[in-house]
Amino acid sequence: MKQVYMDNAATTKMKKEVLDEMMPYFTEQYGNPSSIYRVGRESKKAVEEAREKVAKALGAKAKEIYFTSGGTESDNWAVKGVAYANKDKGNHIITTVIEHHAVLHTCKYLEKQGFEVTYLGVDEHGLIDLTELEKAIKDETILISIMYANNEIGTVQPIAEIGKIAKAKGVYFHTDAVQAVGSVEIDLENSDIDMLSLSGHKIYGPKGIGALYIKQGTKIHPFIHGGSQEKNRRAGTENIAYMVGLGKAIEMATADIDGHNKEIMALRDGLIQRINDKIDYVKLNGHPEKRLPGNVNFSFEFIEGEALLLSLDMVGIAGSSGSACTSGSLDPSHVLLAIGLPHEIAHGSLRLSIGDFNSEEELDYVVDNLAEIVQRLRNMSPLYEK
Amino acid sequence: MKQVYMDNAATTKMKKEVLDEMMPYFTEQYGNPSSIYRVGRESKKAVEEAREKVAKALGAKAKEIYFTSGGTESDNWAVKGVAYANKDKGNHIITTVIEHHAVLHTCKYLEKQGFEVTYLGVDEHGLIDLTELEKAIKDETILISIMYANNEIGTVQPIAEIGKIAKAKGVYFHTDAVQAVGSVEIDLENSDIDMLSLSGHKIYGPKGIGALYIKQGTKIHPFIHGGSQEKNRRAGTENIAYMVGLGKAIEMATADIDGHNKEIMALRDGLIQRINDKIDYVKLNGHPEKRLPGNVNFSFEFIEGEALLLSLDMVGIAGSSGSACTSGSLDPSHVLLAIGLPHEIAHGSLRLSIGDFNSEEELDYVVDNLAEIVQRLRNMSPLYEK
Amino acid sequence: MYTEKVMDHFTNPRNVGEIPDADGIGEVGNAKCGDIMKMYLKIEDGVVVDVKFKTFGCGSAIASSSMATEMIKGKTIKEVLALTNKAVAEALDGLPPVKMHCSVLAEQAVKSALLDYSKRSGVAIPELEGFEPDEDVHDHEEHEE
Amino acid sequence: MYTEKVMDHFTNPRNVGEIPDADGIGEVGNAKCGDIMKMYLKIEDGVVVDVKFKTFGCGSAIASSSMATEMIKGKTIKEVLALTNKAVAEALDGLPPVKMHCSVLAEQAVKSALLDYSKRSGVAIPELEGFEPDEDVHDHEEHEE
Ligand SMILES: Cc1ncc(COP(=O)(O)O)c(C=O)c1O
Ligand SMILES: Cc1ncc(COP(=O)(O)O)c(C=O)c1O
Ligand code: FES
Ligand code: FES
Repeated sequence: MKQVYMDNAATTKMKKEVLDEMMPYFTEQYGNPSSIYRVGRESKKAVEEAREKVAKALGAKAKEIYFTSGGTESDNWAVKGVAYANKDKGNHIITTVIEHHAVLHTCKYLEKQGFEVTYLGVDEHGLIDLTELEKAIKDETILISIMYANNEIGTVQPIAEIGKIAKAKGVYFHTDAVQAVGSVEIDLENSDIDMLSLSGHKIYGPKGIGALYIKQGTKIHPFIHGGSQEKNRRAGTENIAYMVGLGKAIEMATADIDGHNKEIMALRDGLIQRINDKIDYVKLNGHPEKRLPGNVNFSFEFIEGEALLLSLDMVGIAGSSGSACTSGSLDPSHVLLAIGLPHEIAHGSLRLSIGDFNSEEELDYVVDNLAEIVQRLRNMSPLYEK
Repeated sequence: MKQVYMDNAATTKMKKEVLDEMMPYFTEQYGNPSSIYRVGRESKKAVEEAREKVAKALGAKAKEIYFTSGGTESDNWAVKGVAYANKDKGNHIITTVIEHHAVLHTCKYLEKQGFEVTYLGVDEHGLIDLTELEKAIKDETILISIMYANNEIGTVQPIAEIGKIAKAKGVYFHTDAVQAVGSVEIDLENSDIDMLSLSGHKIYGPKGIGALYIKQGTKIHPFIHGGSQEKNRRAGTENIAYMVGLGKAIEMATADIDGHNKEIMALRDGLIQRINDKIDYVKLNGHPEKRLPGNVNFSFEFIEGEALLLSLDMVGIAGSSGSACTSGSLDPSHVLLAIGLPHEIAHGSLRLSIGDFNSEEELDYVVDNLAEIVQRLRNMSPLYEK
Repeated sequence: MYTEKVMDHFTNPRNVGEIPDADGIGEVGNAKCGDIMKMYLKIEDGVVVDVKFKTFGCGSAIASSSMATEMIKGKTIKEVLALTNKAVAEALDGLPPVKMHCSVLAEQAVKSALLDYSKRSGVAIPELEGFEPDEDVHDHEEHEE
Repeated sequence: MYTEKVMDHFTNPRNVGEIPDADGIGEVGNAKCGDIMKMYLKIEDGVVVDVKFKTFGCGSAIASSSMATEMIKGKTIKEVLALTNKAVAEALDGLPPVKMHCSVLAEQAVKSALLDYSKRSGVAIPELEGFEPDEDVHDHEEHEE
C-alpha cells in the first residue's frame, strides 16, 4: 500500500547524509572524549566540531551550546536550572498555556516545589498578548519561557518583542525552539534570548539528542550532575554519534531556510486549499500567516480524531491529532482548547505536517482519502446533520 | 602502529550484533512510538521488546525498567527523585566517598538544597563497613546509594547485605550498577534493591542510553517532565535505536556471565602477574578477590599518571588513570585517596580494563611497553632513587 | 494497539444508522472523553428485532457499539440486560486498559435505550430501576492529570 | 590536546638528569597538582653553561622543564631572569589553559635554582629579592571543586 508520512512535526526520518556522518562513531571511533589517548581525542574533536556547527546555525558561540538528550531535557534544564539558581531573587515564572508538555509539566512540578507560575492565554490564532505579558512581570519574576513556534497549530510567537520586554525588565527569557529550528531564521547573537531548546529528530537528525543554548553569563544550575563533560554543566558520557548527527542535521536544515520554506509552503498551501475545497464543516487552526511552513491543522466537525487517524492509517497515511505525546490521553489537545475550540471540535482535529520527503503528488492521495473517510465517519456520527 | 584498547571501563566498542539490530531504526523504522499509525506502532513494539530484554537480564519486571540517556541520568534521577519525593519523611542520604561523580556531585548539589549527606569511608581495598552503615542510619534517612562495583579499582560491595540493612530500616536502596552489569549475576526480583542504574556503553552498546530499574511501589518523582513516555515517568521522544541496542547488548552481556568472566579473569590475572613480575615499586589497588573480572589498577611509584598515559598512547595503548571523567582535572582520583594512597602515589596510577575484544597476545605488548615507559619516566623523576 | 476484531468492527461497523420508528432510543456521553453514542432499538414481543447506532467517538467506541449491536440483536430483553461492557470488550478480543470505558459507553447506551423503551411502552424493566448512565455525561471539562 | 612541540619535548626531553657539582639547585612543587620539579644549574662567569632537570609530573610539566632548560642554556643570569612561564608556553606553541601552571613550575624551578646559586656563591641577584616559589609547595590537600 502507498505510505504517506505526514507527521513530520512528531518526528522526521533521518537523512542519509546525517546517518553517514554518524556511522564511524558506531564502529571504529568509539573512544571516550574525556580520554587523552588517540581514539578519545578524535571523539573529542568530533564533538567540538558538531558543537561549532550547531553554534553556527544559530549565530551563537560554540561555548554557549550544550548537548542534551533531547528537546525535553533542554526544556527541563532551562526551566528548572534557572528556577533553582535564581530562587533567591524570586520564585515567579511566566509561560503560556500552549507550551509543550516538556515546559508545562515542568512548571506544574515547580509549582509543587514552591514556585509560582503565570500561564498566559492566547488568542484564537494562538498568539500571546504582549501587553498581558508585560503586566504579568513582577519583582519576583525570574524567568519567561515562551515557545518559538507551536508544535500543534504552528503559530509563531513574536519572539523578538518578547525578548525585548524580558531584557528591559531584567528577566531571563527561554524559548522552546524545537519546532522553529530550520523553519525560522535564528540569530542568537543579535537576540535577547537567554536560552533556547532544540531537538535533533525534528530536523532529520536522530531521536534522543538535543541542545540547550545558554547565553554567556546566564545564572543556571546544571541539571544532570556528574563528570566534567560539557564544561561541567551537563554530565554523562557523550553520545558522540548523535552529536555529530545533530551537527550535520542542523547544518543542512539551516543552509537555505528561505528556499526550503518556499517549497514546503507551496505544498502546505496546496493542501489547505484542497481540503477547504473538498470538505465542508472544516476549520483551519492556527494563525493564517504566522505559522510554520509545514503545519496544517484542521478541525473536522462531528467526528473524533482517533477514529480519523485510524482510518487514515488504514490507507497508509500517517497524521496526528494534536501532539504525538497526548495520543495516550483521552483529553483533546490543551492547545486547541486554549485557542477556544469547543471540546467536541477540538476532538475532531487532524495535524498533517509536511516535511522534506513529501511530494506534490502525495497530496491528492491524502485529500481524496481524507474526504472519503471524513464522510464515512460523519455518516456514523450522531452529531452530523443535527 | 599496533593499537591495544585497554580502557573498557571508560567505554566499550559497540558489538556488531548490537549495531545490526539498531540499524533499521535509523532508516525506515523512524516512527514516533507515541503515534497510533503503523510506523509508530512498530517503534512502540521495538521499545517494549527492548524493555523486556533489559528486565529479563536483571530478573525484573518490564514495567520496572525505565530508559534514560545514560548511567549519569539514571543516578541523578534515582537520588534526586527519591530525595524530593520523600523529603517529608526526612532529608538524610547515605552514600560513600568512592561513588562515581554522577552520585557524588548529585549529593553535593542536594546538600546545597537542604539535604544532609553522610559519605561512608572505605577500607584499603575499597570496601565499606556494614556496621558503620547501620550506625549511620537515622530516623531522617530516606536513601542509601552505594555503587555495586567501583569503576576505578573494581571493588565489588556486599550488595545483598546492604540491601538487607536498608530493608530492615525501611530506607530506600539505590545502587549504581553501571560497572557491574554483565560481570555480576543480578536478580532483582530476589533482592532488596529498590533502584539500580545501568548504562549501555559499558556493555558494548551505544553511548547515551541507560536505564533505571525502579521497584514497583517506590516513591520517586520523575526527573524529566513532559510527554507521557515511559509511563509518564521519563518524558522525551524515545531513542528507539539505542533502546533496541541496549536490549541487545544486555542480552549478550548476561547470556553467560560465568563463562565470560572466566575468560576475562584469565587475562586479568595474567596481566597482574606479569606487571608484578616485571616492574618493581608497584601496588595493585582494589580488592584482591572481590573485584571486577576486567579491572587492573596499579600504582607505579615515583611517576605521574598523565605522563604514563601519554607515553602509552604513543605506542598505541589506551589506558586510564582513575576515571575518564577526571582527566580534565589535576586532582588525583578521589577513589585512590579514599583507599588511603598518599597523594603522589595516587597520582601515578594506571587502570587497564580488559574487555571482550582484548587478547592474550596483547598483554605482552602492553607489559613490555609499560615496563620500558615506567623506567624512562622514573629516570626523569626527582623522587626515584631518593 | 487494537486487536484485529476491533479493527474489523471499526472498519466495517455493523448496524450503523438510525431507526426512524424506534421503540427505544438511548444516548449517552462519556465524561472522560466527551464522546457520544446513540442507540436505536426496535423491540417486538420482548425481543430486540432491530438495532442501529451512531457514535461520535474513538475507534474502540465505534467498535464497541458495533459489537454490542451484534450481541443484542435477536435477544430477549432479559438477555440484553445481561450484557456487560466486559463481555463487549471480550468479544472484541480485548481493549487497551485506557479504552475500557469505551465499552462502558456501549453498555450504557443499550441500557438507556431499554429504559426509554420501558418509559414509552410502559413495560416495566425492574432491573433498570435506579439505572442512570454516568451523571456528568455532558461534562466536557478538561482534566489535566 | 597537546601541540606537536609539547609532545616532542615530552617524548625526547632535553637535559634530563642531575649535575653532581651544580652551582645552584632549585626544587619546587605545585600545590595545585602535587607535581615536583628539580633544576640543576652550572654557572660560570654569570652564564649558565649547563642545566639539567628532573620532573615528577604531567606531560606538560616535563615538556616545560625541557623547554626551559633549552631556553636558558648559554644565557646570562640577566637573560635567564627574563624567562617567564608565558615564554615557555609560547615556545611550546601553547599549553591548554588548565595546564598553564605547569609552565609556572618551570619558571619557578629556574628562579629557585638561581636563588640557591646566589646564596651559595654570594653573588647578589637583586631581581630575586622577595622571590618565593609558591608557599604551600607541599600542600597535598585535595580540593574538590
Ligand atoms: C515544541 C516542542 N518542545 C519540545 C519537544 C520535545 O522534544 P524531544 O522529543 O526531543 O524530547 C517537542 C517534540 O516532541 C516539541 O514539539
Ligand atoms: C560507576 C559508574 N557510574 C556512572 C557512570 C556514568 O554513566 P554514563 O557514562 O552512561 O553517563 C559511569 C561511567 O561513566 C560509571 O562507571
Ligand atoms: S475514547 Fe471516548 S469513547 Fe473511546
Ligand atoms: S599537572 Fe602538575 S605540573 Fe602539570
